[in-house]
Amino acid sequence: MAAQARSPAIPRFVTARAFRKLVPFNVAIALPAQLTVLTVVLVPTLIVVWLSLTDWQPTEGIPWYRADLVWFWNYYDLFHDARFVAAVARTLLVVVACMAAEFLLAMGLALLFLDDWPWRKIAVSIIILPMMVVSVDAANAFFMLFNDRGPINYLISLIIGRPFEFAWLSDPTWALLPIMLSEIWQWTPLMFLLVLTGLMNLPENQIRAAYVLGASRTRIFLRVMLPLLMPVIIIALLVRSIETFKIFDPVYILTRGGPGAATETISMFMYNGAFVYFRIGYIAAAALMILVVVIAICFALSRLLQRHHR
Amino acid sequence: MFGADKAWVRWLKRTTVCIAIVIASFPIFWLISTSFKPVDEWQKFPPVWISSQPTLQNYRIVFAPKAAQEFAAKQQGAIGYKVSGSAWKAFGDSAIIATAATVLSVLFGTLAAYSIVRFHTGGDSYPFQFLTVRMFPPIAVVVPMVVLFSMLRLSDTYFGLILAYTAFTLPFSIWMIRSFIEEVPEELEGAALIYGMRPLHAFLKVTFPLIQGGVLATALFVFILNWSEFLFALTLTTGHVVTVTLQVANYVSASSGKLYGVQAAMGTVSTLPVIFFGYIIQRHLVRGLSFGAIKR
Amino acid sequence: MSAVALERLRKVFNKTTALDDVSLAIGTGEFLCVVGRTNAGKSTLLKTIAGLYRADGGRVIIGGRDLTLLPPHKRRVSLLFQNIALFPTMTGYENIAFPLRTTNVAGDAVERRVRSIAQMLKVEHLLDRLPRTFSGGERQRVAIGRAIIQPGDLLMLDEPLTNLDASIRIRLRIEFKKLHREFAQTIIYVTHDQVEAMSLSDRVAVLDGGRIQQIGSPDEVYHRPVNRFVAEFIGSPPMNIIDAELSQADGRLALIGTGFSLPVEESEGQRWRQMQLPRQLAFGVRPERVIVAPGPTNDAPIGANILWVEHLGNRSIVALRMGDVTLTAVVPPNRPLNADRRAWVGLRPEPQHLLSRETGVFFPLAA
Amino acid sequence: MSKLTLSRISKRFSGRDAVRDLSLALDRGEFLSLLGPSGCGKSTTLGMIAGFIAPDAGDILIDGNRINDLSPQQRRIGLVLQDYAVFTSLTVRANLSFGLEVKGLKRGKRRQAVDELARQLDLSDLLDRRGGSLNMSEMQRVALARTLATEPELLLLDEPMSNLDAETRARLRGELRQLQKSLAQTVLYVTHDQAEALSMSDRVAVMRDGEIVQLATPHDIYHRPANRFVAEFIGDPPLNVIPCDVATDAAATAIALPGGAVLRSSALPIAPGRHWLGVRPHDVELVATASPGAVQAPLRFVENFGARHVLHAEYASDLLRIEAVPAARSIGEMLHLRFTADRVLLIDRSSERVVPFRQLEAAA
Repeated sequence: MAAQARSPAIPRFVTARAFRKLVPFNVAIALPAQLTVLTVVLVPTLIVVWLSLTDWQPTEGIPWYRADLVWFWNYYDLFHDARFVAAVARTLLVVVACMAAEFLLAMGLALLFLDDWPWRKIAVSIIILPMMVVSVDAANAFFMLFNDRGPINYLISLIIGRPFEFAWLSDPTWALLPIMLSEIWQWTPLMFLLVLTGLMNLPENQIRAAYVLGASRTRIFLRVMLPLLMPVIIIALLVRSIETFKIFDPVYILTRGGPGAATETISMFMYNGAFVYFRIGYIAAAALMILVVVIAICFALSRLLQRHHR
Repeated sequence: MFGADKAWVRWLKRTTVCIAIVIASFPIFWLISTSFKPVDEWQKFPPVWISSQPTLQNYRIVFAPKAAQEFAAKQQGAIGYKVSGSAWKAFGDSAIIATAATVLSVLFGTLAAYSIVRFHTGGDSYPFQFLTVRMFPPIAVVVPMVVLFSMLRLSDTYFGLILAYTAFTLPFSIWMIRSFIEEVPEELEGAALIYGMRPLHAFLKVTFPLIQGGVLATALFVFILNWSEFLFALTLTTGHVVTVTLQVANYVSASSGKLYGVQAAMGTVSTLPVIFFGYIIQRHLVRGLSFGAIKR
Repeated sequence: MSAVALERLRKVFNKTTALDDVSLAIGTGEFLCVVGRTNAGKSTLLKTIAGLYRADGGRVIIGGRDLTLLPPHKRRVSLLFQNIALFPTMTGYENIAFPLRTTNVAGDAVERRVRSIAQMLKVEHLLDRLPRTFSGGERQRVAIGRAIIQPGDLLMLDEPLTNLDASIRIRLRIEFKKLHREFAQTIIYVTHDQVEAMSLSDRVAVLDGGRIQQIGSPDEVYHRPVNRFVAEFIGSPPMNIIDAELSQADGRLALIGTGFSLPVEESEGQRWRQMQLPRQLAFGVRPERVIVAPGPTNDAPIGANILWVEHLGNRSIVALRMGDVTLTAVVPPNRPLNADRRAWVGLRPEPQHLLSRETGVFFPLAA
Repeated sequence: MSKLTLSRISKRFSGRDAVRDLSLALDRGEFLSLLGPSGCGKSTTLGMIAGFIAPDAGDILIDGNRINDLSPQQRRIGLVLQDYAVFTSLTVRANLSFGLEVKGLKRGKRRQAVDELARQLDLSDLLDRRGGSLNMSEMQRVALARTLATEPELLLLDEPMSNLDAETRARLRGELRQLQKSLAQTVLYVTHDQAEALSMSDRVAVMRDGEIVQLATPHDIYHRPANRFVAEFIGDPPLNVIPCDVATDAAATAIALPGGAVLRSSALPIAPGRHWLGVRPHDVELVATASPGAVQAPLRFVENFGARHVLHAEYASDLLRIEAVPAARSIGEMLHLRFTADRVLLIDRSSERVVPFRQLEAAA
């Protein structure tokens, strides 16, 4: 099953010559990659399909392939599980909020870097620092920043002029904020870099032409630069929103979905369901639903990218 | 592009950039600063920005089991602490897994990318199939993978994680290397073919030397992803194999996050190699993270 | 037997046909130029012959061997790419010697052959250097060396002289001709420059839309184009193509259009009648054959307005409006012709330059 | 008063003179070409007029008003760049109305103006297409129309033909010239293509190393070049330059050519010794057989233009270009050539100046 065993090192009963005849050269060299992906993605996906129709729990002591079928009751339950629905809604909220914040910050920042000034390169290097940090460490840093006796509370108390000790991470209303801020902090730099690259690659002469035709900066930005930048913006937003949709690391480190289920995102919900409550069948159904939605989105995205790639 | 700014506009711009720089670097500063604080400064209020008595004790706890035991004995009760093992083990495991997965991912990725670019294998939409893999939420795959791995006795092994990491970084390898290969005119290989070379030989002899910088960048990029990975490490291991990210999380969870200085020390050392590699390939980050769609 | 035979060669990319039933035969030692616009399918043709593209139909036969299904490294052909494609990581020497690496030529024999080729092409000083330090012409010459060091059954050159100075171009053309004579090598030479094609080759094949429009000697292609595309593509400025009606009043043939009437000479009448021409047709006149005079003369009886005149020093190009036809003429320099003035024009339609309006095909002359 | 006046403008880039002390005056409605090889300073000059580059010294005047300190927008100058800079993400209509929008013209008026201009430049069918979907010659027309819509005082064209193929280029030359005349638009046209400059301009300014070396009508540039550079730069196929020996006395000058031919004229103001003789390819006369005064040259290559041939023959250890009517000739055959004194240029070897044409006349 391992990828290496399937790669061009040929099973004994097939001679090299026969293999070459069977599989054209170009297919043969794509095989290792293909088989790895199949092993790690396709086979589990098939297992998920099976599991989602069962109520299997590893604690029951029967092997998963002999689990009892419950057909589509898992899906029924999911739709009626307020915790799941809330997790989905919360995840979408996180995606929308983070995308809006990241995009606006990134665009605003990138526009400051259009013309050349001393230290520009160094400034860019510092600003993109967060995206290089290991996500778990970034979350760890935010964990410390948002501690009830941490620097954030101290800064707030300086601003409002009285002591401020608020336990951000254990407050059901506010605990999501540090998670989102951590995500925004870490990934705005990427958006910034993408938008900046897009801006730098804009055909300078079109902007120059608009300038000579007498257009103001605002008009040039809205009428000429923004439309030209659209493909880059769309790619950046799509790539980022798909990544944000999967958000797990900061949630796990900062709150583990708590307090209660107040910060549970889809990934966290599924982790808790599978690895805390061991409801594998149930979570498999959720996984399959998410997969279907993601694949649908991917399909749309790939068509878009395909067009851009030409 | 637009001619000169007015003085106050320029001033405003510079100030904004400075604020952005401060915000971008502050959490990292805090992480590093805390890692050098003695225990009593961890939670002082108002916070200690830079310790006046910096100590290496936190790092000692992270790396030397003996120092950790002493510390645990002293702090028992005040701060619950029960992480065993040293960071050396985590670094070793992460190095083995990340390196092996990187080598496989880049090797398989190079071959597949070559096949896709030069032979148009699988048609226009074939590379997108790999992209889809990256779009999958790993948590959705992890559940059955745990089941599958336990059946195949792959859970909590190096090989299991290597396999998972290879598969989930292949999209990056393929797409990045593909964009590098596409920048080499096909006529170069064509010439080698016409003058008598076999295809793979021609690729290795003619095209590869021209893209090896790009392949190296891809490798570093993939290594960073592997090193930083958390979810697979968390779910596919049960204690025998420990990656650095897992070790960080262990410190956080072991003490309900109260072990600030130690957490910070572990965080600092685990993130430094990644930042270092990240700056080496800074030019290629955009290409990588946008799957080759946006180039410099 | 011909050295190279292509039989109904087809190549399709994503539903667009790049080569559409290309058939042609090239004799041993022949120098054939393939000329056409960008995207006419010229490079695709060469790459398909070389085996870099797999043909979607038809056969490639070189030296009597059917190569259609063989991979490129077994075809024994050379191709000089348009973008030169020298191996950037190899020195001039390694580049030139490259085709010998895969054969079993002994080491010192390789050395000798590279040296002699380098001497012939005057690139000895480049042997130890990397291609990025070469000038355009030097790159070209090294690539030529690589293409000819291992004589194959066919040498193909894809726009080898674009982007070079005019003076280097002439020098290299002279060298190509010399090479061709000395080695008696069969050559297919692709270019978009019709003058280059007409100057270099024994025969010219005009390619457009993946189809061969005409193959013939330079004179044939210029003087007897088979269709409108060839007529307009070969020759600069292009041939004027004018719609007219063939009338037969009191036994005399004439071409009539708005604003002009061109009688066919009595002596020619018989030939015209034998061609069985339709009433509605078009005729072509080369700009050089248009007579332009400042006043009406016997040779130039038709009134026209001058739209603009381009004085190029050695000749002038005049654009004229005659009735509802715009006409280009090339006249000797320093004629007193100016824009917005009146001029008189003379045209002599010739029987080989009559074509169908609908199909754009020239009518064959009667035997 | 001139439409545009450049008065002794200079620009240095990193210690090198890009433009040096350049003066030029354009009349209203004139079409003037700045012609020169790349790096001669013509684009810098254009940039200074457009306002992208600030001159180090000198004045730029439009209608007599100094515009040095105005921004590009305020100069009322139209600019069409080499890559046309058509807004690729906007429709052709939006492209054409862009300048009018900026001016604050009402929607209805804008529409009317755009339609009118589109009709004039044959763009009516393209109005709803996106800029990015156009081919190069369509883009050129859109760029031109977009600029003309703003009714600029002066139109600057920067190599607008260099992205087009030869055929289209030749066709558009006349059309552009006709449009310019019908609008009486003042045009400064920057190009490195001598045929473009000769065929379209009222006057041509030939530039080299940041200076104008000759400013004259196309006819004079071709027939009375000021120096060797202009003589060689103008004309296609280019001028032949042959070394020659000049002997002169009070009454007459004799020019001895390689291969034995001698040209004579009345006395010329040139020092005796080694000089250059410039001969246009169509001024070389082919004679049938060896005759007195003719030189011999073996034929090396024939360029076949269909209606004419350009012969390349080896002469004075270089290739000599000869324009001739088509005839059957074979490579290697010996050509007999004659030069005539009233159809050659004598170039002073030390100063590279062309000895004034009128004085070089046939004698005996």
